[in-house]
Amino acid sequence: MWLFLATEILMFGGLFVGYGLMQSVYPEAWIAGHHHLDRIMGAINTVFLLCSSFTMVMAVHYASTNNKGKTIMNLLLTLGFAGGFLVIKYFEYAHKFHDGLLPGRFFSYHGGGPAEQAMFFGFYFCMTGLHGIHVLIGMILISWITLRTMKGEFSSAYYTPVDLVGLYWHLVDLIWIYLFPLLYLVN
Amino acid sequence: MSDHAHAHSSSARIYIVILGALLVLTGVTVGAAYVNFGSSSINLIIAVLIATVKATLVAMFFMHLRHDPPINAIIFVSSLIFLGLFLLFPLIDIGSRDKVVPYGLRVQAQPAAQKKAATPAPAAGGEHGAAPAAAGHAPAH
Amino acid sequence: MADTVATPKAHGHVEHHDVDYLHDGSLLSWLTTVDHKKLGVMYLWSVLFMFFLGGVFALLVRLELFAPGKQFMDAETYNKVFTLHGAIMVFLFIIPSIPAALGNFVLPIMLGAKDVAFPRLNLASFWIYVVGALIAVTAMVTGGVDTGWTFYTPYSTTTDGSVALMTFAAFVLGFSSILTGVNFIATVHKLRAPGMGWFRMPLFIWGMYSTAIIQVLATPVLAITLLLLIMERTFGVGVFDPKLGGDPVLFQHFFWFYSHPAVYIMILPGMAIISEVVPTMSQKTFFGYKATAFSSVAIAIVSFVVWGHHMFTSGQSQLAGAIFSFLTFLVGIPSAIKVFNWITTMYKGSISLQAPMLYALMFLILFGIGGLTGLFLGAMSVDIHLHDTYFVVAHFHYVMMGSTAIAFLAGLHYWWPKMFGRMYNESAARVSAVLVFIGFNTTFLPQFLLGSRGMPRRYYNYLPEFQFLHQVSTVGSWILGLGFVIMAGYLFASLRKKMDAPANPWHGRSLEWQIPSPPITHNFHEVPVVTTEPYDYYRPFEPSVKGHH
Amino acid sequence: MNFLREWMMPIQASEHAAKVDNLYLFIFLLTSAFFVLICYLTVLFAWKYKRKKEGVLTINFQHNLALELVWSIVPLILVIGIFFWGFHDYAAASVAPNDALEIHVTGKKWNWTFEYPDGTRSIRSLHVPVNKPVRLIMTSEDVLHAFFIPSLRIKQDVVPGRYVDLNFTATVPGKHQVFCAEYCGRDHSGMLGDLFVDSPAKYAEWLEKGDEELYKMKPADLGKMVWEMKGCNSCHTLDGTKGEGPSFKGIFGKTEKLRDGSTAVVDENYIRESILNPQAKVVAGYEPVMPTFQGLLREIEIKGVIAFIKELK
Repeated sequence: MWLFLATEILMFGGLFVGYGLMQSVYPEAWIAGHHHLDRIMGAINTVFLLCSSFTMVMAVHYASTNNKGKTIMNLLLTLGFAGGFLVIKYFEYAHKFHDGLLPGRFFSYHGGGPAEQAMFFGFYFCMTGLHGIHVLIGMILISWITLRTMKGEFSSAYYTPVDLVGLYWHLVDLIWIYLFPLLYLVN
Repeated sequence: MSDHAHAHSSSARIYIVILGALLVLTGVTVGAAYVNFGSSSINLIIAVLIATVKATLVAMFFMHLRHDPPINAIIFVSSLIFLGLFLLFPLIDIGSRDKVVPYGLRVQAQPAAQKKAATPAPAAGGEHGAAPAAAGHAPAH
Repeated sequence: MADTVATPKAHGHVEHHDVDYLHDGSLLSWLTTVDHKKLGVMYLWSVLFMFFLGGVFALLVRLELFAPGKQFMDAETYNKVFTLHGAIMVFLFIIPSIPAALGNFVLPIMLGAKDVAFPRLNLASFWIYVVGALIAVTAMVTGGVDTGWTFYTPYSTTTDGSVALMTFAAFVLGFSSILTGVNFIATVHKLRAPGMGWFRMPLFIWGMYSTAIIQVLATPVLAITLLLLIMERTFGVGVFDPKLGGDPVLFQHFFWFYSHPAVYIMILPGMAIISEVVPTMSQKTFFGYKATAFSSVAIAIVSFVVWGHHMFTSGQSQLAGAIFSFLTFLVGIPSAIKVFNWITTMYKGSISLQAPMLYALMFLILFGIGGLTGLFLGAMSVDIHLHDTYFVVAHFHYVMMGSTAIAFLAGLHYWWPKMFGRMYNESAARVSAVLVFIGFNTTFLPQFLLGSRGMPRRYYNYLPEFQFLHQVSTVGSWILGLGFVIMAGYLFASLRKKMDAPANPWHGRSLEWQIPSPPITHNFHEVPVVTTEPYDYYRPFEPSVKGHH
Repeated sequence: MNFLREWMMPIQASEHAAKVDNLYLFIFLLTSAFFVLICYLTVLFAWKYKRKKEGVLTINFQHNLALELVWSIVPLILVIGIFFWGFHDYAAASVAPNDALEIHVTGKKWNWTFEYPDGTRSIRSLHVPVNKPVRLIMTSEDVLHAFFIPSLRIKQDVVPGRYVDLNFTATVPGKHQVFCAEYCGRDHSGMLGDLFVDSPAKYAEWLEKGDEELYKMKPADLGKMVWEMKGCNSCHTLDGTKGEGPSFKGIFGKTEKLRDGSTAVVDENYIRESILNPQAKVVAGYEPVMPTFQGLLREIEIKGVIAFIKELK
């Protein structure tokens, strides 16, 4: 599992490297670009993901101590936070689409600023989009183990799937921890 | 990998403490973004440092790296090291490239120089008038 | 040596109550099998088919270059053909050849395991490979690709054709490669037989393990690079396109961060096979076991920080170039150590010159040329002259074809009896080996000279002064092709015979030689207990597997 | 050693080329020695220790520290030496002298364009004075190309959107081959050029009036050369097939329909205008993509092209 996580890290890492390098080449565009991002929404999303990570670890904890009810409750909470994250993300995306803050050749924002903002938004959508897909996959996985927990398939003796999904979910959280300051808070 | 032989010694209380710490750190990051520490790079470094602290907390406690066999930590850290190398070398490259400035652009501040039709304008141009990377060092851009 | 080969005596026979894996289950059940051996065999046929396809493209390229100007295809077709040759050979043949085909078959048995750690993942990996291959074929049919296998921007973002589809194929194939790597690492960590400590593993395992590390760590970067390239083509993001402010050199950084380690994904398994074949065929303990094991891992790690030597002329900074050049020279040392270790292993051995060993000896010589010519290309001032000329073409063919593919053939001939339970015709194998050796050198030695005299690569047309060397090279490619035709002939012929391979035709001592040929479905009746070092040819054999001897 | 060098390398047209060759030869001899050693040992052992009897036990020889240290450390020292040698020459060659003659080079599919300090331009032929340091400032208009002069042992990728430079001092007068060494599409192998290293007087004269051979040629032959050398051939065919632009075959005297609906007769003046101001009258069915050749072609060359087209019935 950790090997898989390592591949994930390097995959996102590639994007981070590209982002970082281009940031060093076009600092103005990056600053101008990030002004279009809503810090409050980003911060709320960060809180959501952190909380979901917490409920996830609690779910793993209760799974390991045979507490089926609380495991399910925590898994559902995790799903709830993840859903909230995606809803906010949806509003953010809708706003960007409306303003024409789109990647590359679809960039049609008329508010001025450096041209390389198009590239910034290319990265923005690449990174948050890839992350969003991971959140979605995570939600599917969590729903799946919730169902299996309801069926009573796990016990303190065997809860490996819960644990693995937990690890995956934390990684998704971990990546957002970096995405948030880099995308939203660069100054 | 996942089947820990040991029981989870971290109790629910520790998880709550960690969550609290994470939330506080998030607040600090947002707050720090509003404070000007003198240069954007310092702000960036502070933000990344805080993010790293948070990531470490998540990895150590939520992901149980603290209790796992060391091989997992080795995999995790080595992937980060390779990532670091991957970032470092292109940065060295971009940071130390020759800044070739041709004679046509050296005096670009004077409009007359622009008129010289013979100057081969670097291909970039494009619809956004994006400056080529090298010309980015010329004063006019 | 015919006396050792053609004696299917009693010890090779499969016991009555066991069905060998080849005859276990219907033909249809192969498609959903999780047996590492069946997957290995399916991979083997797939990569051999791809090798055939890539080989045909290679012959077409050489034929077109027989004389300057148009022979039978125009420039655009030529560009597509050499791109397909490169892409197929790299992504569909060489990278999966040794790990996915031979490694899948041999690695678990060598470790004394019933299967790999995640058999279903293994199946998934195979079908992802098939899907990737199908996408690649679709890309060929629907417009083709003319970018070269390196997909350099901004050419690749502006040219017509199915570049996005081909890139996506490489992206998918990358995942297949990652899954194989993850599987091998987990298998080596978890499923070693009792008594098999890290330093009792055959060196083949060490090579596979190092390869897997690179596959897992480098391939995701290729994935993201290709994803960015696809984004660039469809959305015009502009990271690599200077018209939008991007940096085309950055693409090369991204690409080579994967693709240089990928060269070691190709060569390390080759070295791994040679490290297996040489001691067995020489009946000698391996000289410098630990040095070789560690040098595999060292190569794996250092390979990540030398990618910039592909870019001395690319417009990267001189400083970055100097650092990369220095690190590149360092990576040569572990390879040198290995070569001397193989040679010393032969010293005072009892060397059998059957087909696997012939290929191993060819490997030593061809890898010698491939490795040593690397020194020319590592030295910056000389590289500036040689970069992107036929010298480079010759160099990497000596490494990829002359070393990896020849090692693959060594492994194929070495494990063929184990995989299929049949012996091939040894005399035919020797004839073919000699033809391959002569053909290969005739094809590629002149290319060194072409390159140092200034002939650039990927040229459809060329100046008349280069014609003689090009013609020698083309003639060589025919000899090489003839060698492969003969090989295909005797290998297929062997499959039509009845099972005649002994369990241990080469008198090897690693675990795969202690079970019948072909193995039974679960490999071992009982879990073997390893009590000796892998290459203790200086003392009488103590089997680790009970019940077969 | 000279015969080896001449056998393997193009002629040496600069001091830098000689330095590169020295290192090349050094590595060649060194690696040849190692290669002979490897082959000798491989063949010797394979022959001497060939299996004579089945089932014999061999000696147990697994370590020899001295031996292993020798074959680790000796190559290490050698390669570090090679690194410094190569880096030294590379660094020396990449520094531009202050008084260098700056020439702009633009790569575009599939032509090289050169522009000299006085505004003179040439396509596919680069003229430089002998023994004078030259600094090429290069960029590309489309994709990556690479400027490669084998006889000077120099090469540099030409990157769009950026300037890169290349420095040399040519010491051997005459004509030297220029290649494009970075794959750039269909006519990559046709993206050639010539480097003419002239005496200072000849260089000055060339700047003044161009190659003197032009005046001795038959006009139509000159036109054909221009058609080949200046890249007309990449768009205008001679056999009637449609390219980016109309084919020259039988075009003279024809009445062409233009994009704006009007018509024009292809005569001397039309050809002349189409060369100097190609966008003025574009034939229907073609895009206005032809670049102007204003300042690129001398009067005599335009006359040659007209004569050439006239002859193509």
